[in-house]
Amino acid sequence: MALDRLFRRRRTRGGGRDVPELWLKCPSCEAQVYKKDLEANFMVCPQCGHHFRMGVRERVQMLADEDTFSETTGRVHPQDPLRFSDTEPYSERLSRYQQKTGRPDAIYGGTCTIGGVPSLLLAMDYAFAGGSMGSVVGEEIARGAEQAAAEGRALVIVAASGGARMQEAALSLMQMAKTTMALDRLWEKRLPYVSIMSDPTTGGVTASFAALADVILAEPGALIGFAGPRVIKQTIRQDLPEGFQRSEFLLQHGMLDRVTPRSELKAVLAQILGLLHPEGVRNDGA
Amino acid sequence: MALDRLFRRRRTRGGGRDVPELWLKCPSCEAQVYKKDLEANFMVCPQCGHHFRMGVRERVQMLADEDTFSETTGRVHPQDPLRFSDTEPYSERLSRYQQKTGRPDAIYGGTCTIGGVPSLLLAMDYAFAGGSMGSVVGEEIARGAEQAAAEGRALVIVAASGGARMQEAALSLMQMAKTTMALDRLWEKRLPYVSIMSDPTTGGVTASFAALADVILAEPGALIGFAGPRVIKQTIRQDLPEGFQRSEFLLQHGMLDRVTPRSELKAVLAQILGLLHPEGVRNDGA
Amino acid sequence: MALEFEQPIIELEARIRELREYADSKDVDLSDEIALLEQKLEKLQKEIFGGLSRWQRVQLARAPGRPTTLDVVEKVFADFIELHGDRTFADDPAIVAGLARFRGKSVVVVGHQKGKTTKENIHRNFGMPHPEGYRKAMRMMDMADRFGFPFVSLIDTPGAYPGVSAEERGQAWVIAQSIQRMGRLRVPAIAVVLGEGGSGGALAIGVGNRVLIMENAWYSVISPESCAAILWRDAAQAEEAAEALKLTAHDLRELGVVDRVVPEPGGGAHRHPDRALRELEAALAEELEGLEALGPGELLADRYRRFRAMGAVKIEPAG
Amino acid sequence: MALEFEQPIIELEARIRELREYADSKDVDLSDEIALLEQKLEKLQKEIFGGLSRWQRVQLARAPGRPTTLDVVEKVFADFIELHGDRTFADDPAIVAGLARFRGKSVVVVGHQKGKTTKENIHRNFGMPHPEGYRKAMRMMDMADRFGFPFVSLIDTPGAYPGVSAEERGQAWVIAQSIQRMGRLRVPAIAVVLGEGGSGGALAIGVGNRVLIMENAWYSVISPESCAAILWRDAAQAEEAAEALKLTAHDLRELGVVDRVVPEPGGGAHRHPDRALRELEAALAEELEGLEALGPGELLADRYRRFRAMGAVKIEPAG
Ligand SMILES: [Zn+2]
Ligand SMILES: [Zn+2]
Repeated sequence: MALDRLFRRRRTRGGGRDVPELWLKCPSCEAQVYKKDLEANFMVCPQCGHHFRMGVRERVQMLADEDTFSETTGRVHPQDPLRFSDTEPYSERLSRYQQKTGRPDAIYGGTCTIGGVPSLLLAMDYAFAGGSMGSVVGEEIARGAEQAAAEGRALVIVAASGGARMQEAALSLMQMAKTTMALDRLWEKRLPYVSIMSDPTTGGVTASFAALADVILAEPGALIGFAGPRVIKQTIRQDLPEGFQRSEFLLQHGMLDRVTPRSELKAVLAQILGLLHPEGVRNDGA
Repeated sequence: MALDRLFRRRRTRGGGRDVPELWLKCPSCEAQVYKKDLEANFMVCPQCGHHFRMGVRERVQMLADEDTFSETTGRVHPQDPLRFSDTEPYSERLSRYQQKTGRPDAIYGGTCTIGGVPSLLLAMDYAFAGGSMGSVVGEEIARGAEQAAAEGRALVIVAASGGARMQEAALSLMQMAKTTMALDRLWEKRLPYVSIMSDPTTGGVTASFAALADVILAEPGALIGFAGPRVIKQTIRQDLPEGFQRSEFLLQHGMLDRVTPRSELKAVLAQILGLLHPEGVRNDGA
Repeated sequence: MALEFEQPIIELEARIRELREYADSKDVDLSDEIALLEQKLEKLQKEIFGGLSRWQRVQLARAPGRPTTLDVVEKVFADFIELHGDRTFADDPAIVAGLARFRGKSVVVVGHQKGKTTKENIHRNFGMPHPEGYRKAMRMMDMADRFGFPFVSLIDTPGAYPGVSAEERGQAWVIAQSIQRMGRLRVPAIAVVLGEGGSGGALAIGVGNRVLIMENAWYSVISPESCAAILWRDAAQAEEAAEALKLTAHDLRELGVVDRVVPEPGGGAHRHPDRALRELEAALAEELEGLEALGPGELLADRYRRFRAMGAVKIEPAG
Repeated sequence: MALEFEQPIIELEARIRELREYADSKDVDLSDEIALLEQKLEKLQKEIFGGLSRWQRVQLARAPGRPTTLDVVEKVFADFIELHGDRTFADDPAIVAGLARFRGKSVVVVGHQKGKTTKENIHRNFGMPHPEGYRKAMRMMDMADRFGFPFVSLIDTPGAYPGVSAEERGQAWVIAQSIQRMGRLRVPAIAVVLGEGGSGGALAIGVGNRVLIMENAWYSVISPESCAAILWRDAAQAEEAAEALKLTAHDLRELGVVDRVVPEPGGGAHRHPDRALRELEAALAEELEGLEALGPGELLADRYRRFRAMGAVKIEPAG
C-alpha cells in the first residue's frame, strides 16, 4: 500500500487542481515552466529533464501510431461492494473522480499499432484515486490480456499507481491474482507483454502484473517499489538512502530492463515489440 | 577448481597414508581418538562431533539397507586423452591411485534400497585424486542417472571432491554439462535425486550435479563452494570471514536444505526418499 | 495475556476447574453444580463469540496460543521434514516449508511462521517474509509440480516485510512471481488462512484452487491499523477500519473471496488448538479429495476461473 | 601493446603504410615494391601464425582490440537492444544480454563482456560474472524459449568471479542452474567462444547444440596460470600448462569439445576485427540454418547426445 503517498503529495502540492495554471514550477530544478511548453515536450521539464506525471490520453497519443487507436475501456463501472466509508463514502469519492476525469475508473486504453505492431495499450490514470487498483482496473487488465491473446496483439501497460484500492479491500487484493493469471493467456499464444513503470508504481500493482512483463521499462526518476517510503521509514526508523526506490536504483538492483526517457520511449517500445512480435509486423494488421 | 586444497592438505597432515595408525588426533578438539572407536562411530569424533572424511565402502554400508547393495561401478576406466604430464605423467598418477584404492577412478556405488526405497547410490572417493571429476566420474554419474531412471530408482550421490580433474582439461569441464543433463532423465520419470555434500564439495562438482538435487543435505562443517578458499583469498586480499564456505554458512545463505549429522543421515535420507518416491516403497522392489 | 472480551469466559472456566479440584480432593459429588456451570459456560461462549465485532476477531487472529504453521505440520500432517533455503540468497525463517504426509499421501506444505516467544518472533521477523521466503515457497511449488504432490499453503502474516533490504531485493517482484507460480501449479492447491492474511504478502501463497479460512482469521488488502492511519489519518481508528474492510471469515465467504470457513471451537482456536486443528484436518481432507479427480489442465482452468471471477463491477453492454 | 611475436608483422605493415603514403604524397608509382612487401607480409603472417604455440594463442585470445560481445551484437546482429537485470538482486555488467535480429529473424543474445579501458574493465569486473550475471542469462534463456527464438551465447571470460560476495550468493549453484537451463532450451542454441573460455563460468552459457570457437580463442577447465600454480606450484609455468591443457581451438576440435573453428584473418581477430566478424556471421548463419529443421524435442535430444558423448573412457564389457 503506498496510497499514503498520494495524500501526502496532494497536500504539499501548491494550487487547487481545478484552477488552470499557465506556469508550473519544476520540483526538480525549480524553474518556472510554461505549461504549454511542458505539454509540447511530453511533460518533461525542458530545463532539467524532470518527468512530470502525464495524462492518460496524452500517454496513449504519445505511444500509439497515429490514427490507429480505438478505445476498448470505459464500459466497466465500479461498484461499492463493501459500502465502504471512511472520511467520505466510497461511492461519493467515485463520483467525484468520475466527474473530474470523465472516466469510470483509473484506467484508459484500447487497440492500436505501435511501430506497426498490433497492440493493446492500457494506461493507468493517477488522477483517478491515485491510480489505485480496484475491481475495475483488475477487470480491464484481465480483459485487455484476454483480448490481446484472442486477437494476436502485444500487450502494453503503463503503470501509475499507489497500489491496491483500500475501499474494495479483499476484492482489490484479489485483482493482483486475477491480473497476474490473465497474463498467461498471452503466454499460451507467444504474445509479448511490455510493462512501462511511470511515477509512481507501488504496492499491489508493482507486486502483480507490472512486475511480470517480458520487458520492463521505467521512466527516469519514477518511484517504484512495494511498500511506500513512509511505511518503510517507520519500520526501519532511519532515513532512506539517497535515490532509494527510484528507477535508477531499481535498474541497478536488477528489477528493470531499461530506464528510458520519455523522448525515447515510443522508439524503444516499438523496437522491442518489433523484435518480440515479428509476425505482428509482417501481417501489418491493426 | 579447488584442487589446490588437496595438495595443501596432504602436506599439512601428519603421517604417511600407508602406515596404519591406531590413534588419530582430532583436528577440531585435538583429542587423541582410538581409530577403531572412530570407525565404529562412522568417523565422527566421539569427543566433539567433528566429521572426519569417510571411505566410500563405509559410506555405502552406512546408507544402504543391509544386504541390498550391489555394485554397478568399476567397469569404466580412465584414459589419458591429452597425454597430460605435470610433475608426474597423468597415467602414472592414475595407476598409483588405482593401486591405493583398488578402484579404477574416484567413484563407487550401485543399486540398493534405502529405507525400503529402491535407489542408486553413488559415493565420490576423495582418496582417489581428491575426488576430482574426470571422464570416468562423469560417465558413472550419467550412467547412474540413466539406470535409476530406467529402473524406477531414486538417485543419491554423496559428493566429496576438489572439483574437476585438470589432467583431462576441457573433457573434465564437459562432464559438468554431461552429468547435469543426465539428471533430466530422472525428471521425465518423476524420480527423486538427493545430493549429500560431504567435506569437501567444491569447484565443478558443486557447480553441476551436486547443486541440482531435489533435496540437498550436507554434513556438518564441510567445506562447500565454487572457488577454493586460497583462490578467493588471493582475489580479495583479505582474510575470509569465520565459518565462510562451511555447511552452516551455506545453509544460512539458502543453498542447502539441511545440515545433517552423520548419525542422523540415514534416517533423514530414508524419510525424504520415502516422501519423494512413495511408489518405490509400495512396490518394495530392490 | 487474555483478551478483554474473553475475561468472563476465563473466569467461569477457572471456577469450574476449582470446583472440580475441590470435589476431587474432598471426594464430594458436585457434578450437578459443575454441569450447571458448564451449561452456563457454553451459553456465555456462544453469546460472546456469536457477537464478536470484526476488530475482536482481528485480536483473536493474533492471539498467542493460536495454531501456527509448525503446529499444523506437526498435528495435521505426518512425517513432516522441513526443507530450507531459496538456493539464491538466504533461508527465511518467516516461511516454513517442507514435505509431509497427509492421510498417507505425500504433500508439499508452505506457511508463514510467527514466533511463540519474543526471541523467536525476532528470529522469524514476526512472520513477515523477505523476498527469500517467497523464493523458498516457489521452490516448493516447483517440487510439488515435479512430483505431482498436492500443495498446501498456510497463511499467517501481518504482511510482507516493508524494509529497505526487502525493497532492494525486489519484494514486489517476488510476490508477483509467487502469485504467478502458484497460479501455474498443475497439482491441487489449497490455501488456508490460519490467522492473519495481510495483503500481498499473504496472497503470494494464497492462489489455491480452494481457499479456506479459520473462523477467527482475517484476510484483507491492508491491516486495520494501516488502513486507519491512511484513510482516517489516525491508527487508533483501527476498530472502525476493521468494520469497513469487512475482513472476517464470514465476510469473505459472502464476498466469494474464500470458499470455506473452518469452524473454531467456542473460545477460539488459541484456547483449543487441538480441536481447531481436527476441524482443519477434516476440511482439508474433504477439499483435497474433491480436487483429486481433476487433471493438471483442469486444475489450471479451475484456478483461473476462481480468481477471474473476483471483483464487483457493472459492465455496460457493448454499444 | 602488441604481443612480442607480432612485432615483425607490425613493423612490416608499418613499412608498407609508409611506402603507400610516400607514393601518394609524391605521386610516384611504387605498386611493385608494395605488392612485393605485401606478399612478404602474407608469408610472414602465415609463418608466424602457422607456428603459434598454445601459450601464444592464449595471449591472442586476450589481446586488446579483439572483438567482444558488444562488437558482435553491433556488427553481426541488427537492431540489438540490451536488456538488464536478473529480477532478483542486481544487474551484472560482466554479462551483456538482449534481443536482436539475425538475417531478419529475432534472436536472443547473451555474452560475457570485458572492458576496453581500465575503467570499463573495473566496471565489468574483467568479464568475470557474479551470480546475477548468470541469472540474467537464464532469464534470457526463458525468453528465447517463450518466443521460440534461437539463443546465441558469446563466451569470453577468464572465469566466474572467485570472490566472497559471489560465493555468498551461490556462484556454484547458479552456474549449475544455468548449465541445466541452457540444456533444456527448446530452441536452437549456439555457443561461440570468442576469446577466453575459462572453466565453469564459460560453460554456464556454453551448452549449445553447436559450439563454435574463434581460431585463436581458448577454452578449458582452468586458466594456464592457475593450472601451473597448482600442478607445477609455479604460475610462471603457464606456458607449459597451456601446452599440457590442449586448450586451443584446433585441439578442442580434435577432442570433439567444439564443432567448428571460425577462421581468423592472418594477424588475428584483434588486428582485423571486421573480417573476423564476417567469418563469424557466415558460420552462425550456416549453423543456425542447419538447426532450424529440428523441432523442440529433437533439439533437446540433439543437445543431450552431444554432451553425453563427451569424455574419454574405456568400458569393460559386462561380466
Ligand atoms: Zn526542471
Ligand atoms: Zn574432536
